[in-house]
Amino acid sequence: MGEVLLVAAFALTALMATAVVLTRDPVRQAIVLSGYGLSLGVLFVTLQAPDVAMAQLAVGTVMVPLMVMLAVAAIRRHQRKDGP
Amino acid sequence: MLSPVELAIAVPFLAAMVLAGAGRWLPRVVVDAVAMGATLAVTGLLGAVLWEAVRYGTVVVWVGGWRPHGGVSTGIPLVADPFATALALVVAVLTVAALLFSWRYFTEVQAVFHTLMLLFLGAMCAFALTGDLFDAFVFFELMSAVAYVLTGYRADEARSVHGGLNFGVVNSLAAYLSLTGIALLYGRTGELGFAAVGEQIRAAGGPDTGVRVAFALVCTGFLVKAAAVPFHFWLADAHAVAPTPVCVLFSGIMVELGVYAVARTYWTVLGGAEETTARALAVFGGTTMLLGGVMCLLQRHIKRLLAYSTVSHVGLLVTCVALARADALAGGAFYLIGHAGVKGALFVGAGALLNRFETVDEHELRGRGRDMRVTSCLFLLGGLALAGLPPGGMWLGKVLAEHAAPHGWWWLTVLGVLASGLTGGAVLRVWLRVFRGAGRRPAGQAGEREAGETAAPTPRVPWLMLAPGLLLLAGGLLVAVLLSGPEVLRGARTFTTGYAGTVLHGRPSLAHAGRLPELWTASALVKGLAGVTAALAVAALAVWGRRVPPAARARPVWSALHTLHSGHVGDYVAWLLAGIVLFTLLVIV
Amino acid sequence: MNAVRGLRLCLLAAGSLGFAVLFTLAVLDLPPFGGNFHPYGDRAVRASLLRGTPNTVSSVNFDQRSLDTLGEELILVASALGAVVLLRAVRREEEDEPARHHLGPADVFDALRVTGYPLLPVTVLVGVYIVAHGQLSPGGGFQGGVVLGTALHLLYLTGDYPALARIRPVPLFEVGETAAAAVFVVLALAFAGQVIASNVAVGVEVGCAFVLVLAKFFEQALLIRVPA
Amino acid sequence: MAWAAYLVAGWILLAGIYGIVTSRNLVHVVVCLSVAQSATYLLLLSVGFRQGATAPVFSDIRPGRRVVDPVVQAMTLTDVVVGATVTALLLALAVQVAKRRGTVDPDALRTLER
Repeated sequence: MGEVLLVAAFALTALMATAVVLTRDPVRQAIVLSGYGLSLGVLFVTLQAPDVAMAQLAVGTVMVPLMVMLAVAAIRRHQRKDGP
Repeated sequence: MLSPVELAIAVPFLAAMVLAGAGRWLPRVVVDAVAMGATLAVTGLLGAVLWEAVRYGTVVVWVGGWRPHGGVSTGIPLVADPFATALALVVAVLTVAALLFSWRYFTEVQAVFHTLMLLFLGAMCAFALTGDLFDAFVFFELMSAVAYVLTGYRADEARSVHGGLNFGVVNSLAAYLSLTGIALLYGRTGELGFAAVGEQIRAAGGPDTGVRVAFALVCTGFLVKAAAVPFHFWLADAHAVAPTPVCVLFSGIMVELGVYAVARTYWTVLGGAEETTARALAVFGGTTMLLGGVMCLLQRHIKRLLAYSTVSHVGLLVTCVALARADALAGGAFYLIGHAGVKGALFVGAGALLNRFETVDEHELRGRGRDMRVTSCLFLLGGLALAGLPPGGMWLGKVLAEHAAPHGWWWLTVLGVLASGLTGGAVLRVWLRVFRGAGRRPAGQAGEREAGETAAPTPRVPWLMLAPGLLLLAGGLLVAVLLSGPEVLRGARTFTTGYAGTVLHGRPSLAHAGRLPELWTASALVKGLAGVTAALAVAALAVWGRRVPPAARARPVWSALHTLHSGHVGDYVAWLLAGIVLFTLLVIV
Repeated sequence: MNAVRGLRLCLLAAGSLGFAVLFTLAVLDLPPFGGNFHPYGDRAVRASLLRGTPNTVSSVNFDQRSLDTLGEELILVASALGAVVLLRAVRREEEDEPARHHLGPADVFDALRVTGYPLLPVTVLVGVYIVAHGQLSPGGGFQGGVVLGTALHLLYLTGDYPALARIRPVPLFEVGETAAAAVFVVLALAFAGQVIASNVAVGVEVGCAFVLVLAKFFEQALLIRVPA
Repeated sequence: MAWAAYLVAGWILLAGIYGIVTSRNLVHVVVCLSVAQSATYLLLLSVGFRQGATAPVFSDIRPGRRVVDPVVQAMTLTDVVVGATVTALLLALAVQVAKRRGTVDPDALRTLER
């Protein structure tokens, strides 16, 4: 049972990481990144690392994607004002 | 009670926190004074530690008192052997110079600049002194993070933020690759201390392929910091745009700390006498010497030119490590200190130009520095010192390295003269053009204007800015006379032998002093003069001999080299990956 | 240009292939996944239990390897400072008044707005709990600090940017962040093993630092502009 | 099969690098860098894993139980923080590049040489 969970979690993580890289639009990428953060959190729990999983969930699913969104918003706001 | 070693790390960090928290309410003079006071305190502390380490042997401090029992510990050691401490001391002295340069003039955002400089100081000291692989990664990252911010400090300049971003992406990726290597070593040995990992590997019968790959990965992270070709692309982008006092630290010591870390890992983890690793380091070091020199000569942006010259000189340091002998390392130490002084002085000179004329484009500045006698002096003497003028530290270092080289390393002498000629010649060319107004006005488009770093353009001789430059130059030129050769050699021997015994088992570490080869011989002086002559010839050809056929015929090569340094972060990362594979292959096959 | 791109992709392909092979070689020399060889880990567990810290990860972070955590916290301070320097309004730029941005995310559902306000105290409580129990159970200063730092920004989800700007006086957070970091410098070097105090210091520092960083990003995204 | 976990880390690292090299957007570059970094979390935690052991927290299990390696977890925790902060810094730099140069496409950025 534990074995199956581990394999599934690893596979999901590898898949999500690839998806993040292949998503070229930054806004969508931020959303996929959030999902990737979640899958890492799940993997860390199955690897018996609850401390790291909590940190990863807080940082990887909320903080970093939020910063990415804000950065994209700042860039778009600027480009709207000045033209390309 | 904290030991002086721990205090040397705590003081800059605490002072930095005071400035970061209270900086917006403190008057500028207090901010300057606090930063300078903390840096001087660190200098004093490290001086005392160095004295102790040289006199009585390596000082080992286990943070939090987690001393080893039976040769194992769960804590982190700070290992103040003569070399590590001396490097930390160089950091502190250069920081004093940088703070002196920025005293009063430098435009400031709250007290952020001073805070960052103190964090940078503490991070580099901790990185030099730590005896733990993962801790080295953490402080490597701290120093990198601070360095990215300092590079992009003038956030209103496009070049600054672009250079900072390239620097950040390449160096962070390198750090993560280092960490990958550290994780692999941890998996193999179950340990994280340099000493403990090394002992485990020796106990298992020496390094095998897996250990070598892990070692190569750890080292490539450090080699990126050291800007070895082909990991060097970020360096010029960052150095050309970072504020002047920051460049003094970047070029003078941060980059060299990368080489130090490679050497530290090499001796503690692999034992330091590996034929394949020596070959890999020699290939990378030699290429770096040559390409850095060529790129240096191709620049007209003075800070960028100085940056490429740093690349070239670091190449020689990498080669010193490749030689894997105590006397070569002693040569490397002389070379490093001499280079830190001279390059620091040259960046100070470039800063004086930038803040007066708001450009450091060699062609724009032609003849405009005629009335700047002191700055002119910095450039002339600096150029000669880079070329290896006796009795400078760079002369002595190169002589010692060549002396230590075995048969079959003839290329080192050739490359040594070439690198001296190219880097020294480029600086002398700048001196001729800018301060003597020599040669024709070169064709080509106008250089880009840059904002100065000061609130108003500085006077002709801003003494407070130039004084640190003069002191650094004097230090760099006189280091061979000021430092005791046998003690440096003893430091090198301590570095290469008995590390694990000292750290884990408390064995005494004092190595025999031994003797350096005779320095003031005719052949050593001739070697120095050969470099200087080459530099003078290169400079003269560059200024007056623009129609020399070989140079004209090679123009496609030069423009290809320019294109290669594209400023494209994807290119840099692709080269990084390829370089890692090449280095690792050389190490394991 | 295309030649450059081609060269880049060739380098990438060769590098990736080489790296894959070398990495596999290194990995095959590792002990198999899930094995029993963890000498350092076993020592750390023993040391942690001797010191009476049930959460051994906390013990490693704040006691045995406190120097690592010190470096980590200072990186956080550096990045907050970096946000201040790099994201400041420079030259021609100027800042709007926060009041002009009453609505945050373009259209906030009423339901979201209603849940946002009560969620704030709950989240703060959760954050404080995670910090306070770090030496016993999973969690600690860092995890709780991030929760606290994010909690404030729930107000933005409710669409009330002026409210967010009001309860976010930047100098206060700067002082809190640096004071906590200074305390942690002393704790990590001189009093390693004070796990509870370390957790609190780190919690305050992390919370303040992330608030500062996010505040700067919000300013860039909402307020700073180049006047026409 | 026992080594597959480690190889997943290698895959993620290479995927991140691939993303950086082929990227046409600096924000995308920074995110891909953070993906490359997450490979180190995986590698560290996999190296410290122990089959059939529990989390290294002894508040509800009795001492003597087999637990996974806490040192790698502490390292990963540090690594997560480092990653988040570096990402924040690089995003800030990317925003400023976009504002000063008017583009986020690395291909469209001028060289810094000269």
